[in-house]
Amino acid sequence: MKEFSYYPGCSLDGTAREYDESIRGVCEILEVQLRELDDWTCCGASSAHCTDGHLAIELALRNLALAEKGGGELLVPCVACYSRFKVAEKEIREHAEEWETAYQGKVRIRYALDFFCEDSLIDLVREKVVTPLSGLKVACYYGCLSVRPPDITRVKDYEDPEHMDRLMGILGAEPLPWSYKTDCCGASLVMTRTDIVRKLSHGLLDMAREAEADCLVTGCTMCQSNLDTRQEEIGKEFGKKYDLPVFYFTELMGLAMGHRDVKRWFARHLTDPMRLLSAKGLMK
Amino acid sequence: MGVKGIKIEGHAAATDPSFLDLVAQEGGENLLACYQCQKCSAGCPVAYAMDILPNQVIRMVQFGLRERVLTSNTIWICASCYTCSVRCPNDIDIAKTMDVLRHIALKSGVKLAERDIPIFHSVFLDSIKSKGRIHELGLIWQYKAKTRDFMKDAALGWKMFRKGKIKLLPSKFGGGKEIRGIFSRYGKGK
Amino acid sequence: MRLDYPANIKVVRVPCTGKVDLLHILKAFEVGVDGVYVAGCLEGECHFLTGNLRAKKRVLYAKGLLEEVGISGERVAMYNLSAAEGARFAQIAREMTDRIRDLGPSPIRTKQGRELREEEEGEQGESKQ
Amino acid sequence: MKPMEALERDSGKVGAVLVVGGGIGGMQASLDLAEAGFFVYLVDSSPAIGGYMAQLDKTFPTNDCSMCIMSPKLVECGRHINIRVICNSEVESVEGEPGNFKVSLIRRPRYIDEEKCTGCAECSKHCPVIAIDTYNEGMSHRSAIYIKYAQAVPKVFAVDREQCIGCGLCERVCLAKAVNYGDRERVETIEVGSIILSPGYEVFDATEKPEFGYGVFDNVVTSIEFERLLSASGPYRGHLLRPSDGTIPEKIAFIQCVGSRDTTCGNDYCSSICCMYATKEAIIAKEHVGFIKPTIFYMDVRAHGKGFDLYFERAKEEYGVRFIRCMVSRIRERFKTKDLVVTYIDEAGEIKQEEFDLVVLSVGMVPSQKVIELAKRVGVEVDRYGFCKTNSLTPLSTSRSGIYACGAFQGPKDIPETVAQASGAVACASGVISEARGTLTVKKEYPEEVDVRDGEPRIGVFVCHCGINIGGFVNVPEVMEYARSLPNVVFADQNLYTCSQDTQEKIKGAVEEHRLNRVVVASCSPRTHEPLFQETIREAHLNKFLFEMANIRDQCSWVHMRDKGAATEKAKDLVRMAIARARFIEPLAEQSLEVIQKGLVIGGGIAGMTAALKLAEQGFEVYLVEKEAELGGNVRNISSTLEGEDVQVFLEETIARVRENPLIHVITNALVVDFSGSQGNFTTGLMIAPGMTYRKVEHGVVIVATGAEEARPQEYLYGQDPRVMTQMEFEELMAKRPEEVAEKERVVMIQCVGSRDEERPYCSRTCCGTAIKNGLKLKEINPQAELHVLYRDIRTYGLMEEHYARARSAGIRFVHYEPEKKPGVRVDGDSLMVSFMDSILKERMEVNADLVVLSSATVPRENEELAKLLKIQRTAEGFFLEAHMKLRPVDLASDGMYVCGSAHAPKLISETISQANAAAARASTLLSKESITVSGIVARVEGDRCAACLTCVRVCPYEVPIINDKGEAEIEVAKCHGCGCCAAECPAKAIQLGHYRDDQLMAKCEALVLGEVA
Repeated sequence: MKEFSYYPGCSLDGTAREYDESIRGVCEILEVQLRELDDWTCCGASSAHCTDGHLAIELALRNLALAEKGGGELLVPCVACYSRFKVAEKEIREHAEEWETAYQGKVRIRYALDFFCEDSLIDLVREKVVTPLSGLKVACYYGCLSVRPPDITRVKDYEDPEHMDRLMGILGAEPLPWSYKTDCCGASLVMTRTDIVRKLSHGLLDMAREAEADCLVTGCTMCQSNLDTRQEEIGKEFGKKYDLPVFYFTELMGLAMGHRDVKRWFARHLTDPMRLLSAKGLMK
Repeated sequence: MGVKGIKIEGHAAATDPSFLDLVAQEGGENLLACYQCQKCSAGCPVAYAMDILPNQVIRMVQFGLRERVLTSNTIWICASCYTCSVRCPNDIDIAKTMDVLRHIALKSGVKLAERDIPIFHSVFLDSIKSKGRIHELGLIWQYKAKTRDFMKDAALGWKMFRKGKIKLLPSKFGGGKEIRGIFSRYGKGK
Repeated sequence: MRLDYPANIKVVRVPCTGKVDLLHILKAFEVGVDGVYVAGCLEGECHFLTGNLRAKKRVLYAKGLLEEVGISGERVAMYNLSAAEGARFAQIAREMTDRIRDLGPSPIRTKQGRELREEEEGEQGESKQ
Repeated sequence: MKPMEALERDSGKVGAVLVVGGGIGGMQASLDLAEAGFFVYLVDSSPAIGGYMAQLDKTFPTNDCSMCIMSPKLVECGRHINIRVICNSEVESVEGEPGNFKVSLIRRPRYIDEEKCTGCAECSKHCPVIAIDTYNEGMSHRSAIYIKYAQAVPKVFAVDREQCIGCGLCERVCLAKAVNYGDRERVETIEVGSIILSPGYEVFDATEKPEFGYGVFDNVVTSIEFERLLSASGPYRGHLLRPSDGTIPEKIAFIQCVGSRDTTCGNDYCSSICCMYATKEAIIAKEHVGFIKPTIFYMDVRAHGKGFDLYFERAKEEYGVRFIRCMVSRIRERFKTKDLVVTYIDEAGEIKQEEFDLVVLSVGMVPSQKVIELAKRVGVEVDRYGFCKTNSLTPLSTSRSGIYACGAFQGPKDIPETVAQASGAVACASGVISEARGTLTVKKEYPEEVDVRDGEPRIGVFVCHCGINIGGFVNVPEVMEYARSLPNVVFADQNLYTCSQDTQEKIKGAVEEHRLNRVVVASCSPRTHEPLFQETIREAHLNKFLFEMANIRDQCSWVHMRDKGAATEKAKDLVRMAIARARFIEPLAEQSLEVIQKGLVIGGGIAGMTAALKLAEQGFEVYLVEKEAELGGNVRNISSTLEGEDVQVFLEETIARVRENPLIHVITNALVVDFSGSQGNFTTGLMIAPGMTYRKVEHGVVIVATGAEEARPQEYLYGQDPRVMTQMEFEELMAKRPEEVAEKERVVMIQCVGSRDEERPYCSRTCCGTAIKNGLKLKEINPQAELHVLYRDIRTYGLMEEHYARARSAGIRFVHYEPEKKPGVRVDGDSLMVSFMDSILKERMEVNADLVVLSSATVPRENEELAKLLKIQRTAEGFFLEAHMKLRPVDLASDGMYVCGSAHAPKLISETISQANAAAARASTLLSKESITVSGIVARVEGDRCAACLTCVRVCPYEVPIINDKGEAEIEVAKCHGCGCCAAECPAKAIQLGHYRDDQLMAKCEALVLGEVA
C-alpha cells in the first residue's frame, strides 16, 4: 500500500464534497493511503495572485513546506490549488534565493487526474472495474488549469488532451472527441460576474449536447460547480433545457469499481444523474 | 508627466513612457515583442466582456496609456485561463501581465473598474487571513455585504445548502500565526 | 489564366504577324471561315521591330479586297496586345465572335453566295489559274 | 554515360561539380553547369528528382502549372549527356579542397535495376500492398513498388521496403527482370572540383501548433496538402473536395504564419512564400469552383516580389478573396458537420465567430533534420534554425571554401529566387575550376538523320491527356481516332503526359516501328515543349523540323471547359490543321555560328561589377560600361546592410578588384547609342564623354544591370520642409553627421511612399528592411529617440524578420495604417506635426516630429532608350521583363541577353549579388561555347524568281537583304531573325521562310474548315 499526503483544499470541504468523498472512496479501492495534511491552509487561489504576487507564492509555499515535512508525494484534487502549488514550485526552482521559506522543493506535486491516469495505476483500475459503464457517452472536460500553461502542468497535448478520455474508456464508457475539452467556463468569476460564467458554461453545455454526450466529466471543482449547479438558470436564460449530469471523474471510477457510497455522492448533484444512470442500467 | 512626443486624442496628458518599464519590472515580460497579431484577443473566452481587448492593453502599455489601462475592466475580467499566454507567438505571458497590471492598479489608487471583483478578492483574502481557509458560506455573505447585492444567486445557495454543498459552519481553521506572518509581509516585493 | 472564350476561334501560329501573307487571309476565307483577325504585339513593341506595322497595312488591304468582292471588310481585323494580356485576348475573341455573328455566315458559305461566285467565275472564265 | 577518366590537366582541378538536391534549384544548377562545360553529379535522397515543385499545382503570380513549366527541365536533366542523376543517395563525407574534393556517397538500395527498368508499371499493377502515397501527402494510396509521380525522372520504379510485404509478385511479373530484392546499400566515391548544396527544405509539422487541430480534425489540411487537393494528379483527380465527406468546401479559411514568425516553435523567421501561395491557392480554388469563398487570416501581407502586389490586389478585387488581418487562436470542430469554427477580431475590433468547411494551414519552410545533419557531415556551418550560414555580401558561399549553397537551404525563398541563386552558385562553383572547363564533358552525338524528302509523308500523332488538363474536357480517344482517319497518318496514340520521359521513348519507338517521317504532338504550348519533342525525334533519326504541334490545352481545353463537346470538336480541328501542315514540313539544316567569347555589362553598380568579375573569373573578357564617371551606383549611398556588414568597405574592394582585373575593360562616362547582332555576335556602339568619342565593341552576350533609384517623393511636404527627407538621405545624414541626429528626439518614418499605389502598384521590397536598419541605427545614436514607423504591411521576409523583432524590442513603435487613411504631415508654427490613425487602438495620434523620413519607392532608372535600342521588353512599371517570371529570372526574352539587380525589380544587396552571379553563369553557358547553331527558321531567296524589286530590302527591319552581283536578293542566314516580313511582302514569292513556307501555312489555313483536307 502506497501512502500519499493529501491536500483537499477549501472547496472539497464544501461545494465539492462529493469530489473529496469519491477520491477517498476510490483510493480505498485502489489501496492508496491518503494522509490529509495537518493544518493546511488555503492556496490563495485567484484572489491571491490577482492581488499580490508575493502573497500568492507564500500561501502556496506554506502548504508545500508542510507536505515536505510529511515526506513524499502530495495529491491535490483541485486544479486551482494544484496550479498555485506548481507556480510556487517553479518560482522556487528558478529563484530560490529570493524566498525565505522552509520549503526545499522536494515534494512531488500530483494532480489527482494525472495521478489516476498514470500507467501504474491505470492497470490496477482496469482490474478493479466491476460495472463497466457501457453505453455511457461522456464528454471529458479538462478546463483550463489542469492543462495550462503547459510549462507548469507538463501536459504535452494541452490543446486536445486525451488522458481522461483514456481513463473513461477503461471504465467502459465512450469518450467523445469534442473540441471544447479545454475551453474556459469562467471559473474565477464564479461569484462576481455570473453573467460571464453562464454564457461560457452555456456554450460548453451546448457543444456537449451537440456531441450527443450523456454527461460531462471533469476534475475541476469550479468547472463542476459552474456546469452542474447553474444548468437550470442557464437553460432559462437561453431558452433551452439541459439535463446533463456533470461528474467528477472519481465518481465514475467509484461507480465502475462498485463503491458502496456512490448514491450519496450523486445525491449532492444539482443536475440529478440518477435518471441517466438508471436509464443506462448502471444504477438501480 | 508631460506629453513627450505623442498626443493621442482623448488622452492628452495621459501618456507615461515609464509605465512600460514599470510593467516590465513588475512582471518581467517583454511586451515590446508584441507585433499585434491579435491572437490573444481572438482566443480570449471573456474578451467580449472587456472594454479593451488584451492586445490593445499591450499596445496601451507600450504607448504609456497608464490611466486607461489601470482603469479598464479588462484587467479584472481576465479569468486567468492562460489561453492567450499559451498561444502567443512572441511568447508573452499575457495572463501574467494582467496579474501585474492588477497589482499595479491596486497599489496606485486609481478608480477601479469592475468594483465587485477586487472586492471579492479582498474578502477572499480576508477570509484566509482570519481563518487560514475559505469558508464558502462566510465568503459569500461577506462579499454580498460589501457589494450590497444580497439577491445574487440566492436561490442557488439554498439548493446547494440542501444538497450538503454548503456548510453552515467552517469545519476547521488552519495556519494561525504563520498565516498572519505571511499577510504582514503582503505587498512587499514580488 | 484559362479565361473562357468561344471555341470557334482557331489559331494559326506564325513567328511574327509580319509573316502573315495576304494570301493566307484570303485562303482562309476561301475555305469558308467567317472571319480572320491578326493578333500582334503592341505597336512599337514588336519583337521584330516593325512586323506588326506591316501586318496592319496588309490587313487594311485585305479589308478593301473583301469589300470589293462583297464579303464585308468587317470580317477581318488587326489587334495589338502583349503576351501578358490574357484577359484581353479572351475579350477580343468574344468581341470578334460577336461581330461575326451579327454579320452572319460568310457569303462564301451560303448557297446564295456560292451561286453568285460561280456566276462571276464563269464570267471571268480562265482568268484564274 | 560516364565521364572520361578524371583527366587532371595542368590546373590539377577536377572539371566536375557535385550538386546535392534535385529540386528546382539543383536542376537549374546542374543544367547551367553542364551547358558551361562541367560534368555534373546530381544527387538526391529520394527516388526521383523534382523536389517540392513537383508537388505544387500552380505557381504565383502567373498561375503557370508547376509541372508543366518544370517538366522540360526534369526531362533535360534526365537526358543531359553531362549530368549523371544519382537518386536514393546521400553524401556521407567530403574530403579535400576546392578543385579537388573526394566525396563518398551512400547509395541506398532501390531494389530495382535502374538500367533494366522501363517504367512500364506492370509491377505496380500486380502489387497487392495498399501503401500510403507520400507524393499526395498521405491522402491517397499507391503500391509498395512505385514511381514517385507520373513525370518522375528517372522514370524508374522503386520498392518502398517499409511498406513492402515481400511477396515477390513484382519480381515474377517484371519482364525486364529489373526487380532485385537482394539490392544492398553501397558506397561510391566521386571526384569533383566544387560542390553546390541545394537540399531544400521541408514544410513545418503542423502538429506542433496543436491549437489548429491538424491531425485531429479531418478538414484541417496543410497548404502542401491543399496543393495536392487542387492538382489533377492529386487524391481527388483535381476535384476540390474536403476530406471528411468528399463535398465541395464552400468556405475555406487560410491561416498564415503556421510555424513562421513564431518564437514558441523556434521559427522566428518569415517563410517568405506563404502569403503568396495562400493567395494563389485561394485564386485557384475559386477558379476550380466559382462559388468558393476563400478567407485569408494574416498579419502582414508579404507580397514583396515582382508582380506580387498586383496579384494580391487582383485576388481581392477580381476573385473576392477576403483578407482579415488577425491571427486565429484556435480551431474547433463542430461535432456533427465537421465544419470548423474560427473566432477572430475584425477590422472594427469586433469579435467574430465564423464557420468554415475547410481550413488550410499555411505551413512555413523549415530546414529538415536530415539537411542539418548533411551540413554537419559536409562541414558547413548552419545558423540557429539550421539554414546555411552565409553573409549578405557573399550570399552563396558557405563556411567551407569550394562549397556553395542555394535555394531554401540558404534561407526561405520562392522559386525564382531559388533559380537565380542556383545559377549564381554555378558562377561560384565553376569559377574555382574554370581552368578545368570541358575536361570531363562529353559532346552529344546524334544519330545520322534519315532523308525523308522523297518519301510520302508518314505521320505519327500523339495526343496528350495532360493528366486531366486536357483529358478532363476533351475526349482524347475520340481525337486520337479522328487523327488516325486523316490522310498520311499511319500511327496515332494517346498519353497521360506526353512530356514524360517514358513517352519520349514511346515516341522514338513508334518512329522506328512505323517508319514515321513526320511527328505531330497534340498537347500544350510549343513555347515550352517544342524543344523537348524536337530533341526526341532527332534522337530517332529525324530532323527536328519534321515536327508539328497542336496546342489543344492552352488554346482549347483550358479555355472551353464549359463545353466539352465544343472543346473536343475544336481539338479535332486543331489536330487536323497540324496534320495538314505536317504533310508539307521539311527538314532544315541549322547553321553553326562562331561565338565572340566576350561579354558586355551595362551598368557599373554592384550588380554590373559583380557580373563582370564573375565573367572574368570564368576566363572571359568583359566590357563594363557605366554612364557616370565613377563605378558604384546606388550602393555608394548605403553604409551598411541590415545584418551589419560594412557596405562601403565592400564597395571599395569590389571597385579595386574590377579595376585591377586584366580581363575587365571599364568604360565610364559611356552611353550605349547603337546595338545590333544576335546571341554570340553582338555589336554595341558607345558614346564616351567628355570627348564624345564613339567606340564599337563586339561581344557574345549582354548583361543589363542598369539599376534603379530612389524616387523623389511628391507628398508629405518633401522638398518643402528640410525636416522631411528620404531614407537614403537619412542614412547619409546618420553616417555623416551623427551628432546632429543625436539631438532628434522624435522621428517618424512613413512607409510605402510612392509604392503600392495606383501609379506604382508594386512593392519596393527593400524599404521595410531599410527603415528597420536606419531605425536601429538611430536608436544606437540616441537610445531615447522616440521612433514611430507608419506602415501598411511590414515586409521583413525571410531571416530579416529577426531584425523586425530586434527593432520592436528596441522600442521602435510600428503603427499600421490603411491606404485610405494615410498619415498627414503639416507644419504648425515651427512644429512639424505628423498625424495618423492607429488601427489597433482605433485612435488618432499626433507626433510633433523633429524629422520625418519617407521610405520612397524604388524606380527604374531612365531606361526607355536603352530598352528600345536593345529591344528589351519592360513591365508596365518600367523594370526589365525577364523571359519567364518563375524559371528564367535573369534571362531576357532574346537569347544571349541577361538582366540582374534592381533593373529587374527592387532588391536587396544580397539578392542583387546572387542575381549578378546568376546572370554571369547564364551568360557563361553561351560564352563557353566556341560556336552555336543558329535557327533554321530563316528566309531563303529563290534566285531565279527574284525580280530585284527591292521590296525585301525595304521591309526588312534589320536591313539584312542585299542585291548581289547576280542581281538577285541575298539574305545572310546568320543575320536573319526569321520574322518573315520579306517573305510576306515579296511580290514574286521568291522568298520563303524556313518552316513557315507558304505551302505549309496554306495547308494549315485550308484545314481550318472541315472537309477541305486532301
